[in-house]
Amino acid sequence: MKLLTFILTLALWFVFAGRVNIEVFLLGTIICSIISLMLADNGPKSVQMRSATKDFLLKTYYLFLVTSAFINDVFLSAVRVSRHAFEMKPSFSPQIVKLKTSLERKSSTEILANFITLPQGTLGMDIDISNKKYHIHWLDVYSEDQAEVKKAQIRKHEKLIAKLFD
Amino acid sequence: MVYFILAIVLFAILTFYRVMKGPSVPDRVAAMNAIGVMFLLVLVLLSLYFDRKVFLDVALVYGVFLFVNVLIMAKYFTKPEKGEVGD
Amino acid sequence: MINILVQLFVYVFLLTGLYFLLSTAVGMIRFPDLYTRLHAGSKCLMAGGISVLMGCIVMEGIGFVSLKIIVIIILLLITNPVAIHVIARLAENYHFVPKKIAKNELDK
Amino acid sequence: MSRMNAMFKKLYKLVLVVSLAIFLFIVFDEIHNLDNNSKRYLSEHYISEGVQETGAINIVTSVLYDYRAFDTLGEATVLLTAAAILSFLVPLGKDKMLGTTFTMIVSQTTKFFIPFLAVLGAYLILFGHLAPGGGFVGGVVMAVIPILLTITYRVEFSEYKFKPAKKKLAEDIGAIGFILLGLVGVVTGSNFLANGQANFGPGNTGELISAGLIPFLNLMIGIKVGAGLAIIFNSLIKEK
Amino acid sequence: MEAAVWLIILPLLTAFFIGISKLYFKKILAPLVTGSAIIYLYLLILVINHSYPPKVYNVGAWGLMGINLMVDPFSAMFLLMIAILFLPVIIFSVKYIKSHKHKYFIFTYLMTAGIAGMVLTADLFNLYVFLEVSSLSSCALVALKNTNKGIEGTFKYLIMSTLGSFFILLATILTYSLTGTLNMAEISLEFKDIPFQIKSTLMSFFVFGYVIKIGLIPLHAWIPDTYEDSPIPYNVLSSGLVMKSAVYALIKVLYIIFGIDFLDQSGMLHIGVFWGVITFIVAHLLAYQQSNLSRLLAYSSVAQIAYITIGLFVGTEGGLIAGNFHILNHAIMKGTLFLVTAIFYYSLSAVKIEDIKGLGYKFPILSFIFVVASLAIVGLPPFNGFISKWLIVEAAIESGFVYAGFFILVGTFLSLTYYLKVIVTLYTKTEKELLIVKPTLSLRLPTIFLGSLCILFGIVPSIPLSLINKIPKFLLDNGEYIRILLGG
Amino acid sequence: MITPGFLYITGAILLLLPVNDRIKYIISFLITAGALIVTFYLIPGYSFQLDFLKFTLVPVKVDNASKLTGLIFAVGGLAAVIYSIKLCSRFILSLIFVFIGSALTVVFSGDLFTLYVFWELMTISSSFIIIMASDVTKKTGYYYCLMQVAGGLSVLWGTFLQYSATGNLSLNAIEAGIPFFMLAVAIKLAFVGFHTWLPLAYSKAPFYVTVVLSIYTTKVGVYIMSILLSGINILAYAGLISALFGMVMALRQNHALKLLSYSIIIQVGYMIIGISIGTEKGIAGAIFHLVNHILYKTVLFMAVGVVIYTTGKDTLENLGIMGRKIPVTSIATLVAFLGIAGVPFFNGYMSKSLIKEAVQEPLLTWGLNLMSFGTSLIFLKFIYYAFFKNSNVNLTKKPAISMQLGLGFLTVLMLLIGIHPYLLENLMNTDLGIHYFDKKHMLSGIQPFLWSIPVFLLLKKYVVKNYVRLLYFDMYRKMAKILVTTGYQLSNYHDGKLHKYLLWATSTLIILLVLLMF
Amino acid sequence: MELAYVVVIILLSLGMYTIITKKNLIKIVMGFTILESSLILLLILVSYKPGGAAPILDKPYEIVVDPIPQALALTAIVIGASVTAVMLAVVIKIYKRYGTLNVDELRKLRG
Amino acid sequence: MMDIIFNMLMIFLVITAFFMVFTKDISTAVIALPIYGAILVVIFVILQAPGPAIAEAVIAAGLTTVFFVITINKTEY
Repeated sequence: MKLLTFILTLALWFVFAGRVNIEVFLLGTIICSIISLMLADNGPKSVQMRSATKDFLLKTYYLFLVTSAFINDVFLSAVRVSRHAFEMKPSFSPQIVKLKTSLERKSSTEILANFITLPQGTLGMDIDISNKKYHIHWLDVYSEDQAEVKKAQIRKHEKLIAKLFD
Repeated sequence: MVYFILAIVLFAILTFYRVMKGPSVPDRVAAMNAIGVMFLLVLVLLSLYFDRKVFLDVALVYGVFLFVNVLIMAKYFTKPEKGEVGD
Repeated sequence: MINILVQLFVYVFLLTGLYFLLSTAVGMIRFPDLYTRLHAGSKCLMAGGISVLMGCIVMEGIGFVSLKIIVIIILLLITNPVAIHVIARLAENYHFVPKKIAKNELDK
Repeated sequence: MSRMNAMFKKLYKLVLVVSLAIFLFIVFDEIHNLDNNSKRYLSEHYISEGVQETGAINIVTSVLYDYRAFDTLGEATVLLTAAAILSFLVPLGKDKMLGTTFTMIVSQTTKFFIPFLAVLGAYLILFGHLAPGGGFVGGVVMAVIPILLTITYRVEFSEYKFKPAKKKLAEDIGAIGFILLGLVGVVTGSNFLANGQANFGPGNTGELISAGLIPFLNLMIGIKVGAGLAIIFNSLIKEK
Repeated sequence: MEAAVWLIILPLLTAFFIGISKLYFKKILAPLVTGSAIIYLYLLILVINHSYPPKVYNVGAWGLMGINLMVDPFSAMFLLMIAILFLPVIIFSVKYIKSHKHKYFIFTYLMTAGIAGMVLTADLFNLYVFLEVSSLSSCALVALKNTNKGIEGTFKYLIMSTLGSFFILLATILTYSLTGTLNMAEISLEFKDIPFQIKSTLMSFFVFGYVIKIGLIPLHAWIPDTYEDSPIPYNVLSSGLVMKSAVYALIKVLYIIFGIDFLDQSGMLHIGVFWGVITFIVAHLLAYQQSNLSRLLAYSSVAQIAYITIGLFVGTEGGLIAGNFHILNHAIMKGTLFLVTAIFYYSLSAVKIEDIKGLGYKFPILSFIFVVASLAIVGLPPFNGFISKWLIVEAAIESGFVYAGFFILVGTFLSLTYYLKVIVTLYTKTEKELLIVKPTLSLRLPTIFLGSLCILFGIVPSIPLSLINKIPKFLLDNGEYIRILLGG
Repeated sequence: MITPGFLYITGAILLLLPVNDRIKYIISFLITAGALIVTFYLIPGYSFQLDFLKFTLVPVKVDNASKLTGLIFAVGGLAAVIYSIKLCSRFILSLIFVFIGSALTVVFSGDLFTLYVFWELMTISSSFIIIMASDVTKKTGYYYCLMQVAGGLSVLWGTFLQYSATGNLSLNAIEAGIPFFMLAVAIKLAFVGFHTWLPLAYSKAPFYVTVVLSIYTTKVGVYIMSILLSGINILAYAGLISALFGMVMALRQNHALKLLSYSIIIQVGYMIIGISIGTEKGIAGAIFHLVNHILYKTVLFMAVGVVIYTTGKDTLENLGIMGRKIPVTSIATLVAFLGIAGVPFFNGYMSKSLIKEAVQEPLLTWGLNLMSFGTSLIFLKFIYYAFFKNSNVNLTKKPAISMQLGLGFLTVLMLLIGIHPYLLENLMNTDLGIHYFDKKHMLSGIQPFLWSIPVFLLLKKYVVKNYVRLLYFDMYRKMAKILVTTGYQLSNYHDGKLHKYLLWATSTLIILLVLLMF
Repeated sequence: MELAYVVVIILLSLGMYTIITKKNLIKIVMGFTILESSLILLLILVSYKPGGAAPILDKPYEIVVDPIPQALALTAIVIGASVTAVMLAVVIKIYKRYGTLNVDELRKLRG
Repeated sequence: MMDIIFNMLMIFLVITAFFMVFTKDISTAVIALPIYGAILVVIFVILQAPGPAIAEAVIAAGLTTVFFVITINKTEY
């Protein structure tokens, strides 16, 4: 993962530098190696080296899927929330729902939490780490059936993430 | 382009109402976060408006510090507000 | 031709962004309690921000500026949920009670 | 009676402030009426010749680190003083602070965040002569790393990761390095903090490695500021 | 003129090296500090020797583009003051300071660097920066003992001095926006066309900002607070150098930038003299009320600085010479008094005036020096304070401020009342057994050195006056200064 | 150039060195005797110039009057040092040397700067002698020092006025700032109204200190007055009033030292009258009276000192030990008494008759007669206690030989002058053309003394009485109280509130802006 | 941009008002922050020229704003931040020792 | 057009400053502080001063707030 950090930081460095030439590359190499050596054990352990090399294309595909789903959901839920905002009388009925997840890795649970927070009118309030349980504040849940439906949506995301990171 | 900036600034001023009114500290922090993001957008738009790419750095750094601000406020505002001393 | 198309895209993106940002502001003002406000502050804000930045990307075309804006988008995507989450944690610390609490389903 | 007195006092203060404002207004108005834009020959010189003379595109940086580098030395000294003050106000025992306990979401994000923050800081420091920013801002961004560690974990972890002694050493080395780089000018037969005038700069203007000593001065200030602000922050956190 | 810039760099380097040495080799402190101070003394003497004719040093070799340092007789006089005070205080502090020793020396050196920078620089903004360096490190030294009173005094000092700094900065910015340059000589050339009203407002900001740091009444209130519970060797430097450096900056700004003609026109001279008179009368009356020795000396400092102000604001050649001589003398006399007080504190932690009862018989030589210094500060012959006060009064009468001269004598009488009170207490025998830590030679030697200077400069005032006599030419006619700075 | 004043100051520095008693004696004797010899051989008209700052100073300038004054000061110094050498510590002895030296320098000074410097040096050294002498004199020393410094500062202010008016510092003619010089001299001379320090200091201080102080302090004032302020006729009446006041006060004292102190005021009154007449005779009379007064008053103080030394107290009752038990002292006292009373063939007579000769106005003549009469009356009281009243006080220790030596030396001089009054005229190189042992003079001189004896016998009940209530009113203490109260109020305003300070600061800013802009 | 100067004046006066009236120590420090920022704003306003470009000359510009006040502003910002940090540390110290944030209760030093 | 934005921002700045000063609660005032800083940053960018803008973003909108928050945490309770 040090390598991964190195690659990512170097990419970021080039983006920042806004130019590609040998000086920038050399300096970037030095700096990024220092940074990754010093700080990488705090860095992301999300992707294992082996899996990164093995099915790289597949992973990229999943990543694209996840990202698109994510942005899609963001926009959808934003539309919903904004509709609520412009209603004459706001008609939502917020509730707190608890959800158990089957993800194992810490980083994937975290990504899922991000997923929960942004799309779908939900808001991750708390995570119970030992039980892998999310406390979710849900914007518009009118009945329990709806809650189940929405949970199923989250499960879908969960599966995607599991494929990608677990 | 300028109109967009103007609009975003207006929205920021609107959101500032929540900072002034907000009954509790988390409300205010949330509104602060929203205003911060809006200003970040304003910064990006301004850098495009002036056609100076170096201004983007300002936005980037500001984004980082907005995050830090929210984190530290959330971490260390731990009690409901008390009245000001004296005055 | 393609210029006009790009302009159109830009305006669409930016106007969408403005719409979301406006809804953020209005939602921030109108919504009754903290958590609902946080909904406005997270989703609408993110959507608005992303669409505005996308508009910028489209406007700039491909180049280092766009890459930088993408970096900003990623930054927002990473930090903003965390920020909202953290504010929610803070609210919990203040012992806020959401307006309506559903029955706890998993405890059945 | 005492309320009347207090009222009067408040009114008096208000009158004072308002009269100060009126005076300032008069002065600003008069200054505005003067046509004094023609007098900026110094800045015109900087703008027209600065890039050739110093090799830095960012004229602010070239002013800050070349023409008026002595000011920067003083500024760095002020910061060092502040850091030193805060570090001696710290008692030996540690203070307990109330605070929200964060979930691991935050810590994961922070972990993910930190290397990129470091890159950002390095970029700001090293591209100080080409882009806005420079040593000071870059240093602060660097200093955010221990701050984030302190927030998400604890002071102890942050201090385990970045030892206070190391930070102090870095701060002093940054300050000494600034002076030593300044003395390079003296060694080569020019004056203290001479750079552009002494023609140090390798590389072409606008490239990364250019502008002579300015990037190195930036680096020193960056190290110093980063370490100093980290010291200040941790001291404030620990302070009893 | 390489030495001029070394005057600023050396203390900075020393301070940073002390910071490093604290981490790795702790025992090196005393030799490091003393050695650096000795080298510094050598450099100071070098610079003072070559101070006439004045010289300009370009930092960064930018000429008028960048920052210039200038050694003129006025700054040479201040360097002389640093040379006299610095080494004794450092030697004294090596033994005296017990807690936070490293920090103490770091801050002392930083403060010295700031003062040297203020004294040498010819750039308005650089002046502000170094002012900030010196005042912030001086705040730190106030807080060093970490007691309740010390912290409170630090806070008051910080607030007041920051307020002053803000107004100085404001005036600097406005000056820049008016003239487009920060070089003092060029500013003073440009200022000839600026309307009167703007100039007078700018001047009042400058005056306000610096006077807060000087501490004339009613802006003095923080001074005794900072003196009360701070390490006493710092008080020596504070009353000797920090307050004086603000005086220096004020005088330099007023006389060089605005010029004596404008000062006369706008009535600043009259205001200054009147302000000084009010200040020392009130300060003397207040000083009589104090029971804390440091506080008493602090109020006395306020009063003495008022004398200096009168001398410098009289606006004639004699006045400038007198004021400058009194600056030097006050540094020496107050330094002696504070050092003796410090030894009393060191030996038996005497803070109040009653605590030093009977010490006149236990420490005969030190008490004798205390008496000499306090008589000198009162202004009685044949000590140095008398000569400078004589010169001040003479200058004041010569230029028509007869009331100022008269009140200076009244002030002398008032100051005698409280100093004599202390002296009488010093020589009152007591029955109670005193716990005494014998002061070592390194504590006594600097004190005796400064005390003997009191007598020496009183009997042979021509030694410093030969340096000081060159000052008025530069201040009264700013054309000279401008010529040297622009031409050199 | 060796002048006596600098010789003394050198001696003071030498005495500060760690030496043992023997060397101390030797140094003291050498210095004092040397100073006397040097003074004796000073040539009138000699002056010495020195460049200091931008002035040309004249630290030494000898003329007839100053030579005579200096001579008697040197004599007094010799006697006093011999008298007190056994008693005082080395540090105080050194201070005494500084004091005597500066007094001598003042006498020989040729410009106002030197005059002021050594005037203040006298003040400082004498104050410190008083402060350090014993435990009970701290407050007295404080008071004394403040009064004297006030006087010194008015000299300084007068000097400044004079300098700014004339442009030089020469000592001869005062044109500007006369009131301030008057104030200074008045304080030094203990004029009525300014006299409060004198009895206080002289009675509280140890007797050997009082001896030294009484020789110089007021006399220097007289000398300076004779140079600077001669010929102001109106002052004569002031002197008269002062003397009469001193007389009344002296009659009401129970303590010998206080009695002597008040009698100084009377004697100074003579000198003031002499000086303010301004004629050659008047001034010469004043100077001669100064000489004589130093002689007999010192002897009297020394005698009282011996009494104090031997018995431990200075009430008048204790004087009863005179007569048989301390013969040398008794004889000296008698001689001094006769001198002070103005009896012919004793020294006081000559100067008194000289002054009387110079006075033209009848009122002043009568005043002078009254003063002589009062003096006699007072000292009759003294003598009565010393010789006629039976007392049963015993000696606790024997008087030291050095004390008696000093006493005897002065007594001899006194007798010499009394018998041969032209000695002083010769020393001063003047011929006033007066036959002292004329019948007329002798008659007018002895009359007050003779009158005083029956009056004393008649009013013995009132004169010899133990006064309990003393007339004592000090307006300076009241003034000081006002100052201290003001300071206290000011100090109360500084109550530590930061806001108050900030408010002051802001107000100052606005005031400054207003002042400078309009 | 005349409004900007008025804003500077308003902010400066507001800062002064805060410092001299507010009793809370933190408010006072905040007043200093406002005061300082007003000065920095003034500096930037001084540097501005209508139609000018930022002083980063990656390609030639016709009008460039004045770089010196910007450099001064940077220095001033840093100094202000350091002073603010020190002030806050002292405020904490005072609170720990005096148990109050009210300025009027800091009255151990008087006379 | 830019002038209008600029003036609006100025007014916003003044409003924020007044709010900071006159609000009773300190934590509210501290929350307003980064907004104040952000407005300043935008103003600086409009005034073509990216260097001070970035420094202001770092200091006023960043570290100063952090310091204030810590101070409040340490003092209010």
